[in-house]
Amino acid sequence: MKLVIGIVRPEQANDVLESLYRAQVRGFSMSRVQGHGGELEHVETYRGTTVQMGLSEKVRFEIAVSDTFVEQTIDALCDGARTGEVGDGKIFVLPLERVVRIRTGETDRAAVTPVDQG
Amino acid sequence: MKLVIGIVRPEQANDVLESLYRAQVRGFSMSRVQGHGGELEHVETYRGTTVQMGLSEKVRFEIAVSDTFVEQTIDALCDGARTGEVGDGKIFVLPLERVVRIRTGETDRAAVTPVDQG
Amino acid sequence: MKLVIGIVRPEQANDVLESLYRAQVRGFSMSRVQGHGGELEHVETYRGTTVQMGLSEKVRFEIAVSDTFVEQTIDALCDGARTGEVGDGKIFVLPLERVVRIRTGETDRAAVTPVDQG
Amino acid sequence: MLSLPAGVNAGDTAWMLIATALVLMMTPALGLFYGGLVRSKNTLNTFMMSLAALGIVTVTWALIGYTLGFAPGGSLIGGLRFALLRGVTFAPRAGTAIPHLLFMAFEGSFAIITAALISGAVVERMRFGAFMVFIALWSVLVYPVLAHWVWGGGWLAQHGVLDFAGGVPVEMGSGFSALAAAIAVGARRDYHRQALLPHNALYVLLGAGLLWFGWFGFNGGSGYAVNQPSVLAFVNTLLCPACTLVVWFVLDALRDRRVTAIGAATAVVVGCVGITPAAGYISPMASMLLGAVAALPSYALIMWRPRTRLDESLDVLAAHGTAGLTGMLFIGFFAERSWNGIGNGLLFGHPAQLLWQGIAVLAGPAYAFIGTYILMRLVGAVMPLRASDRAQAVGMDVVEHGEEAYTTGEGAILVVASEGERRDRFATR
Amino acid sequence: MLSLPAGVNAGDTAWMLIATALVLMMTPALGLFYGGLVRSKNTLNTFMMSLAALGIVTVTWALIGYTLGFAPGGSLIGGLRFALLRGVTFAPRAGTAIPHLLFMAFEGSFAIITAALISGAVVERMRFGAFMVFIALWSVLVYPVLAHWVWGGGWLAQHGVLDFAGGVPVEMGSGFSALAAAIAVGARRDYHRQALLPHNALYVLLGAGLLWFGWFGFNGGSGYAVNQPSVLAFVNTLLCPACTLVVWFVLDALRDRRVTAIGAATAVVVGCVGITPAAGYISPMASMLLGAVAALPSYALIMWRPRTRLDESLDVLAAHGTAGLTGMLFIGFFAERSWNGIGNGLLFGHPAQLLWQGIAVLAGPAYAFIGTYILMRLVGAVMPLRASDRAQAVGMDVVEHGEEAYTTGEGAILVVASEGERRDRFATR
Amino acid sequence: MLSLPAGVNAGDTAWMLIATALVLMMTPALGLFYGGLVRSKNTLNTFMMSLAALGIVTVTWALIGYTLGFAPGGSLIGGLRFALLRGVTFAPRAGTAIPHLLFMAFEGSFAIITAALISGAVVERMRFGAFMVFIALWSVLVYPVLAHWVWGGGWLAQHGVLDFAGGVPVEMGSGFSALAAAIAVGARRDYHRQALLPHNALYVLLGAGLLWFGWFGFNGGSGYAVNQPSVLAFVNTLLCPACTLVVWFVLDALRDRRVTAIGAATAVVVGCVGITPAAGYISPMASMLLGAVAALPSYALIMWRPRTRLDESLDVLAAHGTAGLTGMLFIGFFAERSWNGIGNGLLFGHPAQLLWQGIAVLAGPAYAFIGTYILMRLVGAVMPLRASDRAQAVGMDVVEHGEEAYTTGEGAILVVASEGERRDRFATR
Ligand SMILES: Nc1ncnc2c1ncn2[C@@H]1O[C@H](COP(=O)(O)OP(=O)(O)O)[C@@H](O)[C@H]1O
Ligand SMILES: Nc1ncnc2c1ncn2[C@@H]1O[C@H](COP(=O)(O)OP(=O)(O)O)[C@@H](O)[C@H]1O
Ligand SMILES: Nc1ncnc2c1ncn2[C@@H]1O[C@H](COP(=O)(O)OP(=O)(O)O)[C@@H](O)[C@H]1O
Repeated sequence: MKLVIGIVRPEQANDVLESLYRAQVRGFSMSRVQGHGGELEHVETYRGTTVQMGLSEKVRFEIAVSDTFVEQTIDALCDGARTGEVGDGKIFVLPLERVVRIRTGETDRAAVTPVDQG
Repeated sequence: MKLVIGIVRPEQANDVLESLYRAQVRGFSMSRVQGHGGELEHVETYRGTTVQMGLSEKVRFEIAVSDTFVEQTIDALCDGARTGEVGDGKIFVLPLERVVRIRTGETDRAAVTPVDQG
Repeated sequence: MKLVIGIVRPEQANDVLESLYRAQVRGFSMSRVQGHGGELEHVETYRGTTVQMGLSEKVRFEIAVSDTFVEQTIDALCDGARTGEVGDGKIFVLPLERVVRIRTGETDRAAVTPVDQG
Repeated sequence: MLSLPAGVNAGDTAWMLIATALVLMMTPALGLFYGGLVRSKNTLNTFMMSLAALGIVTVTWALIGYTLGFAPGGSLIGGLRFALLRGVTFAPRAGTAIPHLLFMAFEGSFAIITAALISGAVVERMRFGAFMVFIALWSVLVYPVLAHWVWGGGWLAQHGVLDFAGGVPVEMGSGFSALAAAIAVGARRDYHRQALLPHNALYVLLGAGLLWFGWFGFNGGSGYAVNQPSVLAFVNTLLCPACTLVVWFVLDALRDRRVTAIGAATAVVVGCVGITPAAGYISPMASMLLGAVAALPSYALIMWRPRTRLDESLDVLAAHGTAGLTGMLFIGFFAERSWNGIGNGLLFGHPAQLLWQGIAVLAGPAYAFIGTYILMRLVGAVMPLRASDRAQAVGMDVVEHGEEAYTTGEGAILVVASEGERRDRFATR
Repeated sequence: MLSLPAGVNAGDTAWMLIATALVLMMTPALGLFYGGLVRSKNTLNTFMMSLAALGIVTVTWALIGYTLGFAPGGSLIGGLRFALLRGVTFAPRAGTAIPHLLFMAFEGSFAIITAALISGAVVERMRFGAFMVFIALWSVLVYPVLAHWVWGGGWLAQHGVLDFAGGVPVEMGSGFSALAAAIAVGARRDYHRQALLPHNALYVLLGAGLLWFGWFGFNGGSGYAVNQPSVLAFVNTLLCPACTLVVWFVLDALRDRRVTAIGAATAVVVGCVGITPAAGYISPMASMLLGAVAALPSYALIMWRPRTRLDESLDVLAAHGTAGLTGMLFIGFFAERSWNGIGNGLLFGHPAQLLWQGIAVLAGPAYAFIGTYILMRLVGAVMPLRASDRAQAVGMDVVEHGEEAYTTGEGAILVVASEGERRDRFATR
Repeated sequence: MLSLPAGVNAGDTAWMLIATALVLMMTPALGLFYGGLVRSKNTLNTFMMSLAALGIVTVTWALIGYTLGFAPGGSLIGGLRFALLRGVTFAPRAGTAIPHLLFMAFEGSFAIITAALISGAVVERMRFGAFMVFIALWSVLVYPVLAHWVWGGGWLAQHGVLDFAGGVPVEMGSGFSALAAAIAVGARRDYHRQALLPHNALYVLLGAGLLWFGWFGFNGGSGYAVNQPSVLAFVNTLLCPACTLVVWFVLDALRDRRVTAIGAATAVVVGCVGITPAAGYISPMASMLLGAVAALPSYALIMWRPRTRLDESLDVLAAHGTAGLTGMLFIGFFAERSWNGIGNGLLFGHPAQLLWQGIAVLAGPAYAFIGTYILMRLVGAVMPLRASDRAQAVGMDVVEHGEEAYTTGEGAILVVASEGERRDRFATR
């Protein structure tokens, strides 16, 4: 199993959500981060203080998937997040030893498949 | 050593903190995330705009532990976080190659054991 | 490749940013977390409710680097973050299997080297 | 025909217009104050309780509340002569030189904020529908009675009880009703299990600032005119809370060597409450003393209450009930005819005043407490008063209003129901 | 020499001073209200549109707007006698007992907020420079014309159209201008693609509370005096929105079994708008009815509009245009001479009033819509009206103002240009 | 006995009541304005400095400050006749037709906000206790002296210096005291090492809006009556800041092709400050010119100061000192007897006025600067003025007040000390 981390533009977040959904990725966690990379820095001025903003807002997805799902998860992330301009973000794939579903104590594959209530 | 990531309900956060404390887990980091899984989505309305909220607030724990501590950390997380309803959250265990305590430069086991000032 | 996670004091964040920059680390993501460790807890009072604040504000860096870069990244983090008092934070090094640059689809080494627009 | 009828004074009316507006502004200010004191998942619900008071109590007041409080009637309650605002027009309200219509609105603004104040006792768990029903009833059955007693010619007024701007109906009325409401509704799920902290102390500070601003109309307008009592009340509304603030700083510093912001905001309210009944009756120097004195019981109660099982969440009893009581009794000692033109307190040779002030601080709270408790039980018999534990965990904003105070819009899926097209998940292209 | 000239009444002037201040406070309050309704990346830009109106429209008003609206002239537009405030001094404005200078300022405060209101239609995408040029022109070419028609002796006034505090120029003026502006500028990039939610509903609630507070000056001051219409207008400004609020609660509950906070804030505005034209003309009970009635079309429009392709983002048309229209027509039915001293509506035997109110609600919107549309096209011919999709994605605050509403300062590199020394990246020692 | 004594005018008194309330509201508004300009970890502390001024300065003012400023005395300082408010009652204050008590409160509200303004120079590092001691002394030893010079019959008044609403005591008084305070306290630990950015620009904008609102009472009330100067001052308080705002937009656009929100909020304050001394003395058109002119030096100073080593953190000198100075000198040129009934400036044939205005803008700042510097050194001799670097890093809110502005309650362990039971860590069941 792998933990896939995707860092994307906030304005693409909803597109990513949608493409994850289309790719049958049904469980993930998301948070706001600030990223630094090759992007042009914008200048801000507050009264006499001028600053260059070295960080841009990004959204970070954290997705535990079974090994067979890795490719399509990566594709889904790229699909939703790509605009073609510098700053689109990165995907990291980490080895994942174990997953536990807190509610039931199930582990691994079973734990990453959500029940469907909706 | 392992990095244990626990994603739990915000309203259980304090219970989790307590059960971690009881389990002698004395170092961790915590942040707010938004999660998607099997939970029922609630509907919100802002003037004429009705939306289904596909994400729920969660709290994410990140805990570096030595290998012998993994089980009791997982148990503590489950203990504090379980309500039995869909949405209780997940635990991920990742391999961790190295830990450094910034203050002293100590690594690994020594680095994850906090000094006691209190 | 490795994923280096550094947890530091917020008031040191800008020093860390600078020392990362000096160390030629040009890509990373950053977020706010709350940490618990050996730090003294401060007491807060809101009307008649007195609480001990078990968590301190921290800033979390997440940096994907190629193996040869790990040492200097750790050094840079320590350099910028160390004050010598309890609470300076931790560094975690995780194995990283794969990196993808969303914009181009490049992977691994190529993906962690930012283009320079500035 | 357009100018005001004989007996109406333009200067008085101008001042009462703005004073009324100021008091009406206090209810949203209270929403902000309370909204900052609760957790972020309940902040809209908390503000909405104040806004609901503005809507609902205005309506009940115009229909029936005003007449029960202020129409000629018995010594316990007013008659029905002004029901549906019949006869409430431009002619001066008896005893004043302002239009009856304006007098009604000014008094209405007091009823509104008093109802809103009670919400502080039950935030973060009382169901919104039940709260609305409760304040509708309360504004008809409790507030007008108290107002009648002191201002509408009721028994306390007949015995010369002095209450300038609402020690009995507004301050003790809300404070002791809050106590009853907290008991009837019960504690929050997490009370004593977790620290329930203010999510935005800036709102609390700004709210307190705006409340103080409004209080100049509240007390300053309670002379119904531009006259000596108004000017005195106005200036005392500056001096008294300032002293409370300074004494609160000292108390905080003695306790913990630090002064708190939430404490300071609370002190402003306590000081304003303390001077409310006494504003037009005591000298400026006495009002400064009152400010200092009023801090003590409220401070003590605020420190002690959270250690009890009583989850009177935002301490309405301490901030309003106790401080209002202190102010009422203080009149009994310090009322000074040379300042107020009406009567003296014990220190100036008239001990009977203190006696009757003492009776008022027993009778008012008793009625407020019992009336509120009965009403809450009645409402509770018809519909649940409390949100479920699950709902409290999720938060009242989402559960009761289907909204969040602070949203980013991420993960929100547009539902466009009526056009038959249900948006695909998360986004559309 | 310092006291006011003959014919000026001190009580009236005192009231008009504070009423003017209250109305001026409404524009920042609107900035807060609108600023909460947009996403956090656009909130400064949204507030700035209101602040820009305070700057720009004040200047255009003093230079030329006031004279076009209120100097003697034709039946379509005023003359130039008061251009650059010539002759606008302490002597009473004709028909009032307040200084002409103060009258000018009071009317100016109306022009300012009306211009600011239009911004609600174009937030989150209109370029700031273009908006500033637009409101400069609009405040000269559209608003004064509408004001002249009903208050400056124009054709609607000549035919006895009743509009107490701005149904035509302010409410329908802003509402239908907003419609035209939204059409001219086009929808936001993300409209119908994503949920565009209010980033801070507390700001919205507090903003609504402050707007209501200001509205007491807005309507209460529109009698230009402390007289019967002022008192009536003032009290109706309490009663009517309270009823709107209650009815809105009911409508929300019928739709979804929950009442919403954004809805309640909207209801306050709708109720205040509804009573605006009618405030001094109808009885208190009629104003309560109006509050209930006015809720319906606005509620319906607010629910329906987001399903259309029209991105009139903050529903200025529904909250102001529609509710103002309802109020204008309501006068035609419920105006009551025994309350207003001027004229009756259809229900009291004067059907012609309804006819002319009907003409006003056609003519006013038509001029506002067409005038705005033409002006927008003109401005658009000279400079782009819309920010690029990329700029909208980044947010108007950064792109148009080089600022963020909420910053932590992390990652901000000091640039100390002038001393030649460019700070090393991220920090310095 | 209840009505006002002979010589007191009801209309004047009504207006002065509300004007006083408006000025008192400005201090919390300033807390919001300043609170938004600092980092989130210092925002409560910043607001608390304003609130402390409301508490402390009110008390010192009543006890001793007022008499030193306004009792008959020498040409440098007033006497003690009104100490402890002796003899300050309902009878009209000499030279006015309002009760002496109200006059005292109105002037007190000026002293309060002036003290609060100085905090802008020392936020984010001055210890709270030291600040409280400082303003207590400052409000007795500095402010009353400056007030006496221009309004209490002191030497500047004797020489005909014109200062309508506080160019010398309030604006230059705070601005140059701020300069001295910043020098005495020293720069923030992170000054020039990091970007210290406003954490909530919305608070800044709303704060500026509320300040402007309050300023209508500040300037409009400084005629102590409803008279020509009041009306003129009121209208100029609209026109002048509007022009400053527009010019600031232009300056911003010239510098960076974008206009900033923090800049706009600053411009509002600068414009209000600029007109403060001149409000009742110059024509409306001159006030528009003043608005434009006053923008320039303040803008330049605000751009330049952060490049120096002087950490006068929130630019009180530029916003108040400089703009107040500009306004004072402007009177020397543009005072116009046909508008103010008192005197002319150089352009209208009276060059001596300019001379004395020039002397005032030297003497006032000199006294404020020196007095403040000495007081700060004295306080600093008794207790440390600055928080340690560690405390600054953690934030003044936690260190000085034991609170955070924005909390979630997570990780907060309830301490229930008094009942002997110390809660187990983090939670309880
Ligand atoms: N080495 C890295 N480690 C962690 N996050 C990174 C790294 N490099 C880039 N990122 C994240 O990806 C975002 C986009 O990277 P950037 O280099 O700007 O653009 P691109 O990927 O299009 O070349 C950054 O803002 C940052 O959040
Ligand atoms: N595959 C996953 N990867 C990362 N986080 C997940 C994953 N699945 C679930 N989560 C997190 O766990 C939370 C709870 O999951 P959910 O499926 O709703 O409930 P349960 O675990 O009780 O079945 C989610 O809101 C999300 O934050
Ligand atoms: N085992 C751990 N797992 C994850 N984060 C930790 C762990 N131990 C400490 N931390 C993080 O590091 C921070 C500093 O740790 P602490 O023990 O207080 O100080 P020090 O590292 O100087 O001994 C904590 O606040 C927490 O955020």
